[in-house]
Amino acid sequence: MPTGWPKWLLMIVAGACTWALVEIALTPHATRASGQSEYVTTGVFTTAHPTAFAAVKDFVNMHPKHPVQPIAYTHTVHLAKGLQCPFCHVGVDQGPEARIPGVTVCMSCHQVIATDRPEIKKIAAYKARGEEIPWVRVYDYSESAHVKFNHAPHIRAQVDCSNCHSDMTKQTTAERKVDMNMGFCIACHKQKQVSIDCETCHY
Amino acid sequence: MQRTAEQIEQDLLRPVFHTSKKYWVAVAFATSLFFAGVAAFCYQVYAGIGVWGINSPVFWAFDITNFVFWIGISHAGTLISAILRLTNATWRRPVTRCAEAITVFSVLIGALIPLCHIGRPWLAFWMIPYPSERRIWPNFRSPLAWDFFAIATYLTGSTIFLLLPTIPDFAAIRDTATGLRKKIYRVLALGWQGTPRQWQRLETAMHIMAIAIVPVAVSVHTIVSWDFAMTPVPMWHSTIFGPYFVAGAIFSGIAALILTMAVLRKVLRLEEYLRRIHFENLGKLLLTMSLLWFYFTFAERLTTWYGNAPPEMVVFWDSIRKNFAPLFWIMVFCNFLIPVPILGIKRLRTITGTAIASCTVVVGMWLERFLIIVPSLEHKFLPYSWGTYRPTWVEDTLMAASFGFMALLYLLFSKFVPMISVWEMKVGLQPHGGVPVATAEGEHHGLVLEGPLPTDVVE
Amino acid sequence: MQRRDFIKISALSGAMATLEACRSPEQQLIRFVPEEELIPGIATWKPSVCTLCSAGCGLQVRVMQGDAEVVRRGQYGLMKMGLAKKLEGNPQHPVNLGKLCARGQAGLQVLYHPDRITHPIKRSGSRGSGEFQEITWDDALKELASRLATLQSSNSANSLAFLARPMRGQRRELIERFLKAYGAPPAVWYEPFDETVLRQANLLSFGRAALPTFDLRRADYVISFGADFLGTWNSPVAQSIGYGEMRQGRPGRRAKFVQVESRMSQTGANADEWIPCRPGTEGTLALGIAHVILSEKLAPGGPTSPAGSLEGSRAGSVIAGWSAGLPDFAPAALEKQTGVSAAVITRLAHEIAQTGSAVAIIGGAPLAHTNGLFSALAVNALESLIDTGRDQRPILGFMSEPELGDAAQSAVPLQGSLASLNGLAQAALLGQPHAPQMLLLYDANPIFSAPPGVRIREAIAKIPYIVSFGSFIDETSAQADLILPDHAPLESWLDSIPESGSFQAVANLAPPAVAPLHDTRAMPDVLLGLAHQLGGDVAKALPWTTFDALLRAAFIPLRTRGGSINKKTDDEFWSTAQEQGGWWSDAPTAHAAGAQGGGSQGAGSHAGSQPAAATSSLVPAAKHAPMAPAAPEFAGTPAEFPFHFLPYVSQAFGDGSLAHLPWMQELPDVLTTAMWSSWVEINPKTGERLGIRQGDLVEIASQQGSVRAPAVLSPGIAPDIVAMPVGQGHENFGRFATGRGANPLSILAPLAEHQTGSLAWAATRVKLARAGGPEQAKLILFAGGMRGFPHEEEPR
Amino acid sequence: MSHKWGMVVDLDRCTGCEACVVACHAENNIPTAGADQAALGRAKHWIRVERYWEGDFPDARIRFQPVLCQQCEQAPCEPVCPTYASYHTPEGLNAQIYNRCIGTRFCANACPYNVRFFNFFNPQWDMPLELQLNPDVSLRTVGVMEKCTFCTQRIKAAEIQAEAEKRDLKDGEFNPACAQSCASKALVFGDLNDPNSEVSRLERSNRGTKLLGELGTKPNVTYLERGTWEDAKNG
Repeated sequence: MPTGWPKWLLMIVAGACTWALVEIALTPHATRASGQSEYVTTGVFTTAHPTAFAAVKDFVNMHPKHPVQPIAYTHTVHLAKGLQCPFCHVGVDQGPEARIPGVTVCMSCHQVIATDRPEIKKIAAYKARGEEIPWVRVYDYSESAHVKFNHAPHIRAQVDCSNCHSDMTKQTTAERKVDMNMGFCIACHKQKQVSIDCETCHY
Repeated sequence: MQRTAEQIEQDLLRPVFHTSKKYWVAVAFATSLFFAGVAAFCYQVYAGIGVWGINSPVFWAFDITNFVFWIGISHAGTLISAILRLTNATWRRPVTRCAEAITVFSVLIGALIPLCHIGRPWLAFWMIPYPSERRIWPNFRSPLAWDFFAIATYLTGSTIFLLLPTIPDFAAIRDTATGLRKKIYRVLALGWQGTPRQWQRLETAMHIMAIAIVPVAVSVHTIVSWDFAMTPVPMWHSTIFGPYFVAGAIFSGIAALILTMAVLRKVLRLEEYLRRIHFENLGKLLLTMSLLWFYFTFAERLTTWYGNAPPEMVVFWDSIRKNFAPLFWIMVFCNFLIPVPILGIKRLRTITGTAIASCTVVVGMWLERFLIIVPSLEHKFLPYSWGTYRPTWVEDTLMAASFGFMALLYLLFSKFVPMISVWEMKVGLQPHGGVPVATAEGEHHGLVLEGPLPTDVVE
Repeated sequence: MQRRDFIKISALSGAMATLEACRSPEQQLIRFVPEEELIPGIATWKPSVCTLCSAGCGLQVRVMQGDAEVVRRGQYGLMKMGLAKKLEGNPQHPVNLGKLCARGQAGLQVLYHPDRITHPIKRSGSRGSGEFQEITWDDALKELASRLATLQSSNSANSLAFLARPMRGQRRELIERFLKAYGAPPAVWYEPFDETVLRQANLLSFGRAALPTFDLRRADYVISFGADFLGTWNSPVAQSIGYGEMRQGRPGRRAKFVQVESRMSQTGANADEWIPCRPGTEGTLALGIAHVILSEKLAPGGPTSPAGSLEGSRAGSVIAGWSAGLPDFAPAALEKQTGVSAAVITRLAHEIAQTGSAVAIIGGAPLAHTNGLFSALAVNALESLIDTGRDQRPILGFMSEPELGDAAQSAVPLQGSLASLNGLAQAALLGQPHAPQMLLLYDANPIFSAPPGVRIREAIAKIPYIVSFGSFIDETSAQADLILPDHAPLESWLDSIPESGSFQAVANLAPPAVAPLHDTRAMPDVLLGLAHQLGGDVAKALPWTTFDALLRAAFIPLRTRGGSINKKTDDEFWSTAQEQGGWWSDAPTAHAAGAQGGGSQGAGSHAGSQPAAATSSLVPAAKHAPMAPAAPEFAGTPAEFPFHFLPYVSQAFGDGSLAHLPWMQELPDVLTTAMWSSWVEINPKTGERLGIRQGDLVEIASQQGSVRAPAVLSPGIAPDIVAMPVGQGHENFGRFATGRGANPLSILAPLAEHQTGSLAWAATRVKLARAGGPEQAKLILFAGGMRGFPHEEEPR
Repeated sequence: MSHKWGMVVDLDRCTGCEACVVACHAENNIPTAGADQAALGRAKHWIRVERYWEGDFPDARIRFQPVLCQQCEQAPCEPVCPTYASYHTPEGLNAQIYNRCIGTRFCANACPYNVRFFNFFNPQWDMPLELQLNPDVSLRTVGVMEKCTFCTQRIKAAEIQAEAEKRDLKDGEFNPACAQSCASKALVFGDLNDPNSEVSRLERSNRGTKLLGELGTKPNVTYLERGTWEDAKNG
């Protein structure tokens, strides 16, 4: 800034900038459409991002690669025992979403199996309190992506789960191994010669 | 009484070396305007563009009006100076630079406005054709995409066109300046030594640019007009829009140029250099454009009226008789009824006279753009969906800021570059023409001043 | 800008909340184990019943899993639960055949309304101050029970009053039984736009005290006297379905539709011919048409039909001078009175006579004059004359009543609801020996909807203890001392008995579509609980512990009635009824219908397909002396109050009980396209005369008071009429309705229909004056232009 | 055989009841603008029932005309979009891809029917109203253009269902929310490529017209003019 600028001008400038910043920082917060994971309790529901920072993260497509889960669940073990994905993730072959299993599902087996393990005890405690396990979502689309993904048709088309969720038999709690950006989807759709019409997924 | 090269250099470089208190006040004012605009824009991004007055169905209003207005202004410079250079009009010398400066800055502002007006400015880069994993390119059928390329080209072109002839002046400053300033200008001067070879190169380059910039300028405003003409909106969907807009643009451009010159003349005390003849000649040009503008407007309205298509007639009557009648008739006064007599009668075609005329024209041309956009959008085909428009403080602020930004850029520019091309003025001094370093080559490069200065310049 | 500011503020606090949330959203709220395991993303459809008006349409609720903030075990938390996402008509339902009106679909917002009362509350401030404090259900019920007990023991049980909106079904049954057993007087059923007059008229003309059902799909000519049967009157969805068919459902056969009214309603807007007529003279006009038909012996449906003959028409016999051919009703004589030219009357008569199956309908404003019953009887007489039922049965008929068990539905009283409300008010005001000591409020809001003359506000203020079961704070429940919020309809067991809209007998039934969102309890369960606590006769009269048990007891007998459910065991029947959304009898066959309709008798004796139900309300016609024509009376002198005031049921808000729903607020009015505001419709000429422009603020004053609202100049209204929609002008009804617009009911004169004592809401006279410019009025219209139908291509 | 979705609006059946309007709001998560915004002309109704007065008292008449996106084959809104957010799907719909929209609003200006709506703010619902939101339809954010989609989510659902059951779509198997709720059957939706579908049968009616047909937008929505009693009597 050249010398000789009057003080009051500098103040105006500084004021304007800071005000703008504050305004952006306070962008109306958001919750997700019901049926989705993140949920914040406030008086008003908007489609905007919670904070400017969240907006930026979304803009540059940043996601937690390996979120910490309340229960140290191990896919490795369960899959090794021959469990199939739909056993816990009910609905994956019927509709758009796959259910993330809750205490009832877990306890249906662990009533009797390995009840002495600390993690299982945690689950039992949840059940005792009549609470659900607060799993953290791993794979999710940002609100502004406007993507409508439907599991069922993909499974009918023999797309293996590992294509998008990588090999779960090698994971304990799920990790975001695959970066599900539009290029990822398009590449597969092109290769399988299925529709790459925008409205197939975006509506 | 003629001035010597030394005096010229001294006069014209003075602003670069000496800064008055007034100057800082002006800068302060312009800056505060500009930052008010920045603040307003931040607020708009935070709250949503709904803080504007736009609504359904009036989705464009002040924003696009200003966009067209500034792009229009930009046609002053480049076009004028390019044509004057090509036609070798000798009186152009003191005029060209401030004209070219206007161009660059107003294009810059014009290009910024669409970025502010879109709903999601942070995604504006999707207009740029770049390969991505999405495998989507911009839609090259869209006039907005055309706009993007046309304006980008125009901006680069006019910038080069502005900077080329300043090189020798940078060199001149470099030679007189000291310390940091010297360092800076050494860089800017690009090692200009004024060798015949360099002069020749400069000449050729300027010729090429002068020739190249004209079609670009014409195409830019034609494309801007197509933003409207390509859509089935009453009174937009017209074949006359291309030339109509170009003419209007040059019209407003010249007016802006005259105004700027009048201001510079007073502020930088250039009475000796910006003389009556310049205003008189530009005034004549302005007069021509005014008549041309009237012709186009008349033709456009007459065809609409004769065509008598119901949806168009709604807009037609609304703009000349109903809600927008006041604005419309103010526009006619500002663009035609006031300037024509002033510029037509020689006695009135004084510096003040032309300045006044230019003032009204600038206002009138802004109104013209507004009256093209809003009445049509308010009255599209289904009467049920008609609407109205009122601007909000945010839009007003942004508009004021665009003028503030223009002033700011101009002020800063005038601080770093002599607003009148020093070396070209010197060229004007040569009794038998030729460049400062006397060389025969000069003759072949049209740098030579044929004959002595016009009497009224000398007197 | 308040709304945006509000958002700003909440945005601010929200941003704070989110900052913590960003660390780990899951720690924000505990998550409950779901009560039912739904597959995410897959929608299930559950049956339900629309309770927003009396039509009783069947619903299908689209239920999907989602996260909701709920109260369980007195603790707030997140739960994955079934959420209602959309309401659609039940395709099997005989009344609405899978269709649903705008209001019905907005029922969703009643469930999720941000201003719902989420838990029982007790008045903490002075009455009406709106200060309440939270209270547990146990405490609330204990308090109420003890008060009821003391009231009973101090043998002033008959000073318990129950005020509710009229309904047909087991809720009504439950309430009446409770009161009877408790020893209290019968409940007061109040709504401003009740249909008592029409029921009375139909009883006299056709022997059925019920609303008529029209088989419009077979009609060739429809003449309607003020009945907004496509918009808000009777069973709009069923009637709209029929309307569509009568217009374009039969290739080469398109019915003509004539609407007679003084202000163009949505229905009138669809008429082929719209005939404005003086308020209150509709009946006279009808008899004028009848006169022409009778005198010129134009026998509709061909000379063979005896319907043209004078004797035999029961409906006619209740009109004085009918058998003489209505000598006093020569068209020429009616011109001045009705404002309809003799030529038109004669032409209408001839047109009607030409066509085969014609029907005359009356409803709405014509019944809301002091001579409403006469008008109704007159139109009924015309109806019976022209509705020959060329094919099978007449167009006009009556729905049969399902014979529910034990708790059989009681006949709707033929006392105008204004009269009964008046009784309550007077008792309270005069402090009579049995003045109400305790008032139970259910779904009625008389302070908003009763004319000021009733002084219900003062009356309620005098009642020592008021309990409301409402889900929302409205003008009346704001006066309550204790509020025990009911479930939203979609959260509760529902049942109702449609009165019209089909020729089948229908008994609606639906289990809760979704689990309760808030800490609320179903009103019937609360009453049953109270009965249990009170013990004695009350407990004996209501042996059931839950409402669904009561419903089951009532529905089981239907199993043997055939109809839509054919099951061996009661359990099967009960579960099927829940899946179907109720029980309905088989559609009447042409033959059966013919018998029922008694074609040759005109509409003489339409009755249900079950004789028992039909005869239940039959009274001998002869008993009633023929009715002499009566001229309408109005409150206010023409000199002082030059305009007739016509409030009308709002397209969006009904009688105002739906004004709190944002979807309804933003629904552009059908004729004026006004949103979020109320308005006054006046004729452009009148506006010109009084210097009132579109959007100006005008003041309407009657003897009772005055209201202000923006003016809408409408060509569809007579110059001497001022019309205003009911619904806005709530002083206390949630964030979306409070303080919005003006309430026309607040300036009505407490005039009643002479014979039945129901509110004559169209009998008030007013004066009109400009009170300000558009800036004060704030009229919000969706439409930019109102003229100039866009040019279209020539039909191919 | 690929589909070409179209609709027929029978102006003789339409009663102007506006059930379609509310149905659309409920199905497509259309936020209510609120009084202030509505006053500014920002109320969103993907389908609206236009009504026009004709004549004066006592001969005043009203004409109702439901207007929704006409899904033009030569849609003015499509070529003008610089980012392909507004484009033509293989099934003949004018799709609006929200996440690709940068909000130039050019399409809305180009649309002669004014059936495109802009999100001037981030839509908001006072809790718990948001629980009614349809998870099959995305929530449009600020600065994005939106419009009638013929309830494309229902089309997709039906197509996926049919694909799962290895069969073709049946006519009338599903309907957009507006047609589904229309009591008088004024709105009829279907596949115009199927000559036997009800919609193509009605489209061939001699009462058929196109709204602003002279603009050459080739709408896939056809309007059936009102009939008269006299016509019907004369057969």
